[in-house]
Amino acid sequence: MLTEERRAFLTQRARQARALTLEAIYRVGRGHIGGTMSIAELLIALYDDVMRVDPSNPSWPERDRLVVSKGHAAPIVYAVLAMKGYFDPKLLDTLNANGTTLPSHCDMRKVPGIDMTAGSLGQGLSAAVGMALANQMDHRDSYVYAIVGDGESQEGQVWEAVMLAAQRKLEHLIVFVDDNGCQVDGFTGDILNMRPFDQKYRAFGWHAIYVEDGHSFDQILDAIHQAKQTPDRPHAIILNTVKAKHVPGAENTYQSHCFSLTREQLDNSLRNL
Amino acid sequence: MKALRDAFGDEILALGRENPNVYVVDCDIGKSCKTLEFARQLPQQHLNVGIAEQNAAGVSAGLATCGKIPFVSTYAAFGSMRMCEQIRQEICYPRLNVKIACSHGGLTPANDGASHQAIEDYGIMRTLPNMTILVPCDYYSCRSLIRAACQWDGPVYLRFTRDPVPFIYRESDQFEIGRARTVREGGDVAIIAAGAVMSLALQACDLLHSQGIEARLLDMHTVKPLDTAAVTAAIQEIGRVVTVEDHNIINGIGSAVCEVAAGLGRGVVKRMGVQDQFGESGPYFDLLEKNGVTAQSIADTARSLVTGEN
Amino acid sequence: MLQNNKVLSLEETAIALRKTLLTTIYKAQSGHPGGSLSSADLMTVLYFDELRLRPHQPKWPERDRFVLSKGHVCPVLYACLAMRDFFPMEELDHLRKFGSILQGHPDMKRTPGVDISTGSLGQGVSCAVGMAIANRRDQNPGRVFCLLGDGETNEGQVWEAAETASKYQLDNLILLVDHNGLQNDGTCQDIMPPRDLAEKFRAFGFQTYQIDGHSIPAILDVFERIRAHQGGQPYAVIAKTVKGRGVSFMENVVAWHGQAPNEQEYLQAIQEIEEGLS
Amino acid sequence: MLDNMDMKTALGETLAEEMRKNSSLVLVGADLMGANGTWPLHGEFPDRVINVGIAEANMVGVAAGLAACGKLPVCDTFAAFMARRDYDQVFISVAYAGLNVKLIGSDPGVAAEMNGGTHMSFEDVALMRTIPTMTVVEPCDCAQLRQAVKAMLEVKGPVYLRLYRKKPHKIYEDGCRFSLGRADCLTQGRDATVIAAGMMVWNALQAAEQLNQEGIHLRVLNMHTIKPLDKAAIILAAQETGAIVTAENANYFNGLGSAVAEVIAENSLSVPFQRVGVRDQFGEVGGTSYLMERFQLTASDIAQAVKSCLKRRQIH
Repeated sequence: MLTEERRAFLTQRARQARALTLEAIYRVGRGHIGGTMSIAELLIALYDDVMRVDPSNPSWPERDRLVVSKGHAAPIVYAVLAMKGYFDPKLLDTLNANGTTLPSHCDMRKVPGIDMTAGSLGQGLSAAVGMALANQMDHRDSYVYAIVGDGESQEGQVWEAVMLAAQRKLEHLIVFVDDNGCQVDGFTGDILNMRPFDQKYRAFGWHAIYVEDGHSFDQILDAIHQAKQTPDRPHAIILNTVKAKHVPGAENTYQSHCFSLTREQLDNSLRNL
Repeated sequence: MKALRDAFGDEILALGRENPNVYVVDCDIGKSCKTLEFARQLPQQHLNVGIAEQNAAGVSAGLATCGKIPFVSTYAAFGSMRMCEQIRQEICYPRLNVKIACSHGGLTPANDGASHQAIEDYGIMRTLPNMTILVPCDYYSCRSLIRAACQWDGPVYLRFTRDPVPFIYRESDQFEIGRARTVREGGDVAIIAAGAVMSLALQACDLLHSQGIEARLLDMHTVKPLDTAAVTAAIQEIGRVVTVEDHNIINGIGSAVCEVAAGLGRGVVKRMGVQDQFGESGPYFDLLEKNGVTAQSIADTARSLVTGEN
Repeated sequence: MLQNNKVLSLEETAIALRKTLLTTIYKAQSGHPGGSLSSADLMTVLYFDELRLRPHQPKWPERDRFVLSKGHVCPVLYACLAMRDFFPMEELDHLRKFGSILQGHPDMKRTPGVDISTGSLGQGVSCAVGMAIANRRDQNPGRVFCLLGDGETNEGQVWEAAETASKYQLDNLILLVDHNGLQNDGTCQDIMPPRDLAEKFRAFGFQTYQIDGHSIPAILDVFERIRAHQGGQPYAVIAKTVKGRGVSFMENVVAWHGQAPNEQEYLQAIQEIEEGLS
Repeated sequence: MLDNMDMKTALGETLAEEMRKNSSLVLVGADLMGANGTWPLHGEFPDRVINVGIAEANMVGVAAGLAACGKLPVCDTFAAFMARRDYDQVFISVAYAGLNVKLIGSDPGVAAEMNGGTHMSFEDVALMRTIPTMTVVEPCDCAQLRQAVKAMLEVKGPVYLRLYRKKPHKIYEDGCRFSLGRADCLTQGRDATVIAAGMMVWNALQAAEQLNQEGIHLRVLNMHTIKPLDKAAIILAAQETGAIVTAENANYFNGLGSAVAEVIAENSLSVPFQRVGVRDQFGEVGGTSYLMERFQLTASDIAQAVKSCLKRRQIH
């Protein structure tokens, strides 16, 4: 259980991550708002409370790694990395700009702290499995975390990776499914329903936890704690989240996947945070 | 100005209304690929398989074996790379009547960066037997070629681009698969281009004209089967050829023209296009410029062939 | 009694089918006997009882379609098609020969009765889904049967296809998993544990059945149950089988996945299959 | 020792030697490791040989992840799957990500023999050649394979190695010199040049012998590295021999022949040129020698192409 003070601190950090992200996207004119806002609490929980990382040494071999397989969520990952001191937050002004080192999808060759390049959906989890295998081989106790979209889970490659992780008993692999219920063309339930995720992951031999409120720090951290107590299996934590969380008028709409924020919407959102 | 993906949205709707066997198979990006209206008006002829492109190709092959004419609609990066195996195996090899209709070809998904830019798509397709490749350059030729693709019995890869491009033709112009179109006549140098860079090639022709150089500009909208007669004529009558494309200079129109020229044992070809490097996020014309593709550079290259300077 | 006669007759057919496919592979000196034998009983019931087909009109639009997603076991399919008179038995002598209508993997452009070309694993299931969707949309009563391997379920595309089948409620689609427990490089358990395949397909929205894939009565029964069932779900039948079934030295031996028998092995195999009759 | 060896055995032995020296070297396969000679290494290196099952896309993704953690992964499957099934994964997870992953595709072109059209890869070289930063290598025999594998492991960045896995015609001696990106001149003729790779090198040498008897002296270039291409050797050959024929066990669109055509046309070399290769067709079942005839890849086809180039040179 978090202390009141800690919870308030984390909440404040998530607020800051959202603000930095929305401002950066507003500056470019357009961007992936829905799927960045849905994972703000998760990223803060990971970077502020869970992951073993050293921002001054991003390639530290003993670090915990994060693969954001839904690579289009890059803006908020960059925001959190900047908040952690991986690079100057001023750099966020250059998101998607000409010659930028912060491209729209996660790029490990350009951004300190990004552990895997992603962008074509479904490929990141395979890479995360590869990382966890490497750690297992080298007897490192580091964890590998991955964030996979609910729509993204329609890619067969995700299930190819899921099978392999179970076979290899990758107990230090924790995958978060950002189950925000929306994809580009509609609600996931209408396009291709993948729910219930926990049942699927269990059928494929994983330890699966369903988190009722994917924006609650207590619930997220408790699930990660539970995962770490459970040996011999990889872990899937299904986060019931809200697409475009805290952006007034856009919450829980699939149209929020990628859109242009007006000045008014930005101000409203920032106030709302 | 009008975007080629809008031409797809408009023409596929018209085709679908005329022929109930015309299907659209979406992969969760119908909005960007302009198939929403088709889905709304013709739900019985529409499928959305979600983010599962490999599956979309296989599903379409299955549909085609049942007499449907499915148009798989996705981005060029996924429609070529992600589905590569499935297109070859399930569509080209059995020569099934499936159309791969891709928006966002070349560097045009400029902001999305390298993972979404398709700089090798029709190069891949050109290597696959039985494949026909169409790369239209404006709204009207695009609509005409989509219609021709629908009537063509066999696999077709169509490459559209994202942003509005200038009109080059009139609504009444008709286009034939495999027949290049002469956009400008001239005898000093030949420029062979296709797709969204056509407007740059046209500007280059104007620049050259002001310097007293007349360029023949060919619209090579069908990359495969290549109009070898038109290319051969350009080499034999002129002998100096510049190819311009929004594609890797390897395996695209430039390579195809080189094959013909080398086979003839004469002529000189300069390939302009993506310089065998990955894309990045940035404005479209800046990305082209980074690869040395501007109206000015096309004109300069053409002039250097004419004057023999390098 | 009638049912008993049917079972007996199908069991005889299964023996003939095994002999035919082994002879075909023996003569070609190339092919995949293991998986052909493991699926022989399923194929017998399909081709000699369940599928609605017109051998002299292979493209009859209302036929039940069959997709051999595990395309490498085509000898068993070719043998069925020949025995059902889709083409002359003599064609079997040309398996994998140049210019033959019988290619190393099923080729719909060459072989009458082959509904789709396959050979790259995982892709056939998607094709079957496409066919089932088309039939549903056309109100065509033809059903689509698809045979896939247990190892083949490693391919993510299988699960992509399963998601789609479930979304479109394809109760005209029946997947048959030849669960023989072996794949090319070893046992499935070692290479990629299949776990409980029925549970997996249930999790992907299928109505599932688990049967003994070598029991003709069980196979007949499961098809009858599927025909009687109405649930708006696609079906997956997990058929527990033995790779190389019917030939002692081939049973459960990985090496017989893709290897042709020599003369002595062939003669012994035929003898054993015939003895299985008594 | 190497004289009677399958190339897959030579591959397995070479990789085993390297694995003993380099603990970061790992093998990742997709249920075809037996076919490619890598599965036996599982005995000695149980933790460093990973078989992901029939999931090629996943195999490449897994390898990318391994490489991101400092491993040196070598993936293997059939060329058909390596190029086509994994293309998006090779492009994005490996090449664009700048990861040091090695890819081995076996049974190139007609070598797929009995597996027929679905497994016959005439497009792998073309596909790999279009990926920026990719190196494409096709060795022709066991001795050259051993050197090529070592060179592949030494060079940084993605490499695609096209592997004939059966017993090849012997051309090189064990311990032969091998330099990535530098063509080998096997015969020194001055009348015309044949540029070949992989299995076609032997056919080119046979053609050279045939033509020799007719007084035509061929230069045979073994273009074992198809990308980056040895442009200097091509330009020199054009200048010194005045006619060029390419020979590849692949679609004549976009492969070695096209790469050489690009050099000829762009440098205005104006020499008679012809491509011997598969003429934009799918494969089919058959034995290697049969298929070589079927797709016009034999020594005689090469000799014929050389003669028609020489005839054109006389006319011009």
